[in-house]
Amino acid sequence: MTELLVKNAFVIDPLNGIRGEVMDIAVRDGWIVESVGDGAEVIDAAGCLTLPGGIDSHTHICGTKVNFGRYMMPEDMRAGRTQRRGVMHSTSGYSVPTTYGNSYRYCAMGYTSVLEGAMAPLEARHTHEEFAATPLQDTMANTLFDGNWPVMEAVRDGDVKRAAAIVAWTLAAVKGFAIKLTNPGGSECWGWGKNVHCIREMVPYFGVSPAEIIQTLIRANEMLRLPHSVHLHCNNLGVPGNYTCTIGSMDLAPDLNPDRQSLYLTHVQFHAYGGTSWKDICSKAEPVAYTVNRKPQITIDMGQMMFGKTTTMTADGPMEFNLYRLHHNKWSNHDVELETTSGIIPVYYSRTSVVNCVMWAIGLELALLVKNPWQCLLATDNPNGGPFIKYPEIIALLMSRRYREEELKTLAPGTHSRITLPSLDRELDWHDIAVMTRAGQARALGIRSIGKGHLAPGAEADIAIYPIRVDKTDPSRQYREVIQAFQKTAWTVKRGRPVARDGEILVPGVNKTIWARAKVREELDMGRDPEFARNFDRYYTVRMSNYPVQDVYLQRSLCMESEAQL
Amino acid sequence: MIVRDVICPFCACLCDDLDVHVEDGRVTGVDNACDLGSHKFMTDHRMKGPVRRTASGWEEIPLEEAIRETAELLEAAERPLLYGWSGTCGEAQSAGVHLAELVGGVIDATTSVCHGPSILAIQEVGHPGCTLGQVKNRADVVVYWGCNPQHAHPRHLSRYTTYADGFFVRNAFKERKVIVADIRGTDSTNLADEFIRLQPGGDYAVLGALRAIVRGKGDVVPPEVAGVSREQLYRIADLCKTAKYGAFFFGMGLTQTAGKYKNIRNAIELVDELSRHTKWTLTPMRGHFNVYGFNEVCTWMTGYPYAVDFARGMAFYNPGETTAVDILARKECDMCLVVASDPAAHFPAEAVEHLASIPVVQLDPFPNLTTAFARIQIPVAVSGIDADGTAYRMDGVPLRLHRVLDRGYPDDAGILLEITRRITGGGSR
Amino acid sequence: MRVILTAGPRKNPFIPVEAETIVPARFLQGVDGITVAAGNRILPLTDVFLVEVEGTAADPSGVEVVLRGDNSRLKRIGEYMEAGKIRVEGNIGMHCGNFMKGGEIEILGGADGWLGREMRGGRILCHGNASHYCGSGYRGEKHGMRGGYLEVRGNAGDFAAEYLAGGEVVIRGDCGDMPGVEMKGGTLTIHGSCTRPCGNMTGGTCTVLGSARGMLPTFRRTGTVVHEPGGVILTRFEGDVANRGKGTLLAREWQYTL
Amino acid sequence: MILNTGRTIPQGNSVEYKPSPEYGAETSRAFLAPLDLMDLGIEDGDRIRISCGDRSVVLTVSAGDHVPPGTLFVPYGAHANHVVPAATHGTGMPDFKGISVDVEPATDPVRSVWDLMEDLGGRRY
Repeated sequence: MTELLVKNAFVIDPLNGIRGEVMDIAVRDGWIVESVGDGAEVIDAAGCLTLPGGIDSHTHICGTKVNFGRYMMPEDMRAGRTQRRGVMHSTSGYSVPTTYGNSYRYCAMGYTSVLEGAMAPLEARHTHEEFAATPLQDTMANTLFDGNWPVMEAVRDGDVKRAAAIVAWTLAAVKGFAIKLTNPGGSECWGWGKNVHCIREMVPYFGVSPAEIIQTLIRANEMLRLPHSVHLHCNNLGVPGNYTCTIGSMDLAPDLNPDRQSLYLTHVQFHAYGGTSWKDICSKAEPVAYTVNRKPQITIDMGQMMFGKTTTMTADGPMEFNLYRLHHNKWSNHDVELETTSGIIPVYYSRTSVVNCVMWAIGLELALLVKNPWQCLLATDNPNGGPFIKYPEIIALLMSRRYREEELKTLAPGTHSRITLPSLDRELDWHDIAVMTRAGQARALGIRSIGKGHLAPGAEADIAIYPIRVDKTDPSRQYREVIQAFQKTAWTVKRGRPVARDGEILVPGVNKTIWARAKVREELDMGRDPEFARNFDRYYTVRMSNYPVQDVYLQRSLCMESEAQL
Repeated sequence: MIVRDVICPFCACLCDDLDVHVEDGRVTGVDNACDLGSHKFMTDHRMKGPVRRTASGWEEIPLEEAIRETAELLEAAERPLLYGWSGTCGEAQSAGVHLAELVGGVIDATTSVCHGPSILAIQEVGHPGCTLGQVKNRADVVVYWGCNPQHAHPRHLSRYTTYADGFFVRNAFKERKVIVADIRGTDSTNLADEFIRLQPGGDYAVLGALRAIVRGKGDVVPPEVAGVSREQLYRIADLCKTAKYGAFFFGMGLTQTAGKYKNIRNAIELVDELSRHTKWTLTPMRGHFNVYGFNEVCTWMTGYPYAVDFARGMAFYNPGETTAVDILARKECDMCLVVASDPAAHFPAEAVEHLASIPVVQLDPFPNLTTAFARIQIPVAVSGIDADGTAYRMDGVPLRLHRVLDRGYPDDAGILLEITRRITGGGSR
Repeated sequence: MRVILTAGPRKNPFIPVEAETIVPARFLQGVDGITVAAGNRILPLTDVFLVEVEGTAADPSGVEVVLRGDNSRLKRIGEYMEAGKIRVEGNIGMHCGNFMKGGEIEILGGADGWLGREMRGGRILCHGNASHYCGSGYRGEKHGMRGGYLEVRGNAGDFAAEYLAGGEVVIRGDCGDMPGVEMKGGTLTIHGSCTRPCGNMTGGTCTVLGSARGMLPTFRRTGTVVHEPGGVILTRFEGDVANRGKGTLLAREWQYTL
Repeated sequence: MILNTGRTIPQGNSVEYKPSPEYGAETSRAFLAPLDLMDLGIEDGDRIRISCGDRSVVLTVSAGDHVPPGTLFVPYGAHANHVVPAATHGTGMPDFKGISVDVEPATDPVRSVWDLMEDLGGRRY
């Protein structure tokens, strides 16, 4: 038995209604309990801001395309190099660091759970191998279904149960966590070098539209009673004028689940553009946020863009090709048979580019215009909008109007008329930030039930103690202190163990992978479906028996089981 | 006993439909495999136990002693080279990278004498790729450039291209055009609808000319480029542009000739250019079954796919400087750990000579030519036959190798972890 | 101030020594605490060199570092150097003058690979031959050398001035294969001959005063120019058209065959 | 002449057991165009010595219709590597193809792979 007592913590725990109280947190064997004995290890938080461990509900840190980003960019590795010391392996990389680099940096920022935003089922084993080398966070993987042939056939046939059954089989086979749709339908078109441009456009041969795929899978998702909702990367990412497509996609979502949203839209900054071309691009954060405000069944994340160098990587293959044609820099693409695609290019977001300045403003506008912080979570779509190490700056921008004004002064001329940010006075408070960086994520992902995102007895003891006194800091003025505090915890506690102190990693760590299995009736088990098996072995280049990810790949495995209602 | 759907640990096609017959702890037959794969399963020339070279011959030594001595040699070395890795599974590769980091060594894989140049090219311009099923299901034009799949990847054509029917290509043999570029006729060029016969070393120029033609700037191209007529180049460019889906495969004919990675860069940029007209993808024909796996593992652990120098406690990468052939030819390393490869057979003699003057430890199931230079050899299980683990196909698809029998050998990963424990002082104490 | 570093005998002279610490500015604070890395070991500078210091200097520009003995395995000297002088009285190892911004490096012998890699300013003069990638960039980077002057009196190896983006590279002898490949700015002058110059170039000017063999088929001939001094007539090419290039390649003699 | 090396099926079949006679036989073959055989005054099955710099090796000749005149093809292995230079041009990759070599008829026997390794300082196992 190991016990830990975090004393004098200034706790904000939104899921339990704690908006800032000095209290002690008792921990036994990795879980938060009512009290511990006198022999417990003690951490004196000295009134510092103490939050549940951070959760990133959309990041790209593990798997085929992330690794390809590293592989193709030795120049990115020249930054962020650290030597092996103590329990820490050497690290390299700025926008796509090594797995250890990601893990240590997230840990230093108090993040203890992360969701990899896109995993191709066929290459799931790779994602899990990298999870195992990401020792200090619990991990989940969004599983891509945007161009899945059997799913599209079921959608075309109007057979939502079969679609659900295919999802259930695949998630369990590849130990995935949730349904991810990236540019639904577009990935199949990209197999021929084409794309879809509207949610009503038909996918060649399969005769389904993005809207039908989205609608069917939202219903399938709820029938399977999966912890998370459908996780959507809308069509037309990064295209001026795409906000209508985004709102159209939101309008497809019925309200089916009382505990969380029914549709999660990710990196919405990239999907809230007005105008008709790069020349007249402008912010449409207002109508998008307005739609979110009147639809409790929607949750979004910001997809904030931050200035500087980074790498874009997404399962949206055609979008990356368009970016390549724009920048003429290096471009990688990876299409995955029967399933999905992906692309990678390096980018530099510049304050001298009006387009980039508008993008920067839109993310912040979304967070400030969405009234309920539970509906707009903080993320950069790491590394697409910028590496996650920029989160502290984003927090400060949201908390300080003054900081935003300082930044607005540095933007390219011509930006202000295209954005609404200068007129927004709202300053988020500590509680809002706690919601947007952990509690909201736990609710949106449906992992509160396994003890994530809060600090009441019964919660898993993932705790972040930041070296900042809420009572002595005015974030509106002292935004530099806010940035500094969120960059490096005084302590990060993971599964009841102190794992980082002032940014130094203390233990090697072992990750835990959370995945979902919906139990379906035997006649809907695709593992026994002759047609499914026949087509599998005919069109895939691996045998169906070699497809599932073996248990051995999960060092610690947490399966969230549900009884499907099919 | 028949083990079904076994994955072949020979080449990076990783065919996963083998049926392996096992009787009395031996493989007695293999169905579906090519000649190369069958031979690997059936080979029975394993070394029995660890051996050490003595003044006059070889002596058998206990495993324990072999491991301890290896650990001591690694620890004492000021510039150890840890080389090989493509013939073992990801778990061993991962242990190897950690070991290299621990001892401040250089870790390099057979990649450097195989598709290393492809990686250097990808690092300049990226890689428009796909999994092989995309090719099987969609491609109507396939290019094999500087490779001879009939000999190096015998089932590539039947599983993924010429003879592989797919969803949108119902009769592949009829519907799929094959273009082969080589300097000599081979069993693969015999199958070509178009054979581009070029002069040795002419790849860069020919690929550049094709790029110019596809861009509509063919007027600058002289009537003949490296032995290829302008007419044929125009014909090829047209065939490629009007394809519904084109797939470009290439091999050592590009990576090992003058210009090395610049040849591949030109091929990639040709594919990029064609992608403005129709769908094209490109795939390096990786050799060893898990050479790509090493690149993946090494990349997520260090940021670089191969040739990583940990001398300064952090990763430094510069092929040409931190690659095995260069380090050996310059006599830099003072110890060499060879895992799952045979540099003595595959490196130029000048590089091999240095192995004779430093301590060499080899982990390999079989006696091979590097054995001749080994102070110690530890025989291990064969990944994919009597050891399981992860391997990455040439297109990046990760598969779990089967263990079809148990012959009592330790696996590479286990030995490497044990060596690591010795050095960090954990383990046996 | 003159700092004379004489390489002593080493047990294993083949193990490379990384010495990014050998830059003029560093010696203003004395020799104590300066280390170099021999393989995976960190050694005091004085373990590897006999160190003699003559005189004093107020700033880096007053410091001259002289290297004697066998320094053919000594890497990274003059890295990020901004002022002062390094004089190598023999051969030097790889990456001499990486990222150099100012000052001067003179090498009386030859230089190993990556001489003046990603150089930004200053002058490098190599009296002997330079190996591959002289005046080049680093793996994956879009820009190589951006400024400064790099002259090789002997021959240069392959891929000289790869990704050249600014500054001037002069090779008095011959170059190997593919000089000026991916070049996008700056000037490269080759007094001797070379093979396959300027593949994929997008900008800058390369002049080959000898002969260019294996001339690439993707350059457009646009007339002749007279090269001064000497009045040599050079054929003028633009390219590389395979890559939307707008570079200039001038060659006295050229042929498509290798 | 120009030396090219590459993989072949027989080389691949025996690659896991290189001490075997099959491996040694395959990797010590040199394929030449029939025209070049005539020039050299040799026949299929005769031996040649190929040299590059100060290294040389004796190989058995096979006539190959597909081999372009002026070049020879040798399956990738210890024999070819006995003459392949180690220089990598700063890329990590030696020239395994397109190497200029001198070729002359020879009467010396073809050495076994173990002989070659012992020439380089190794010891047969």
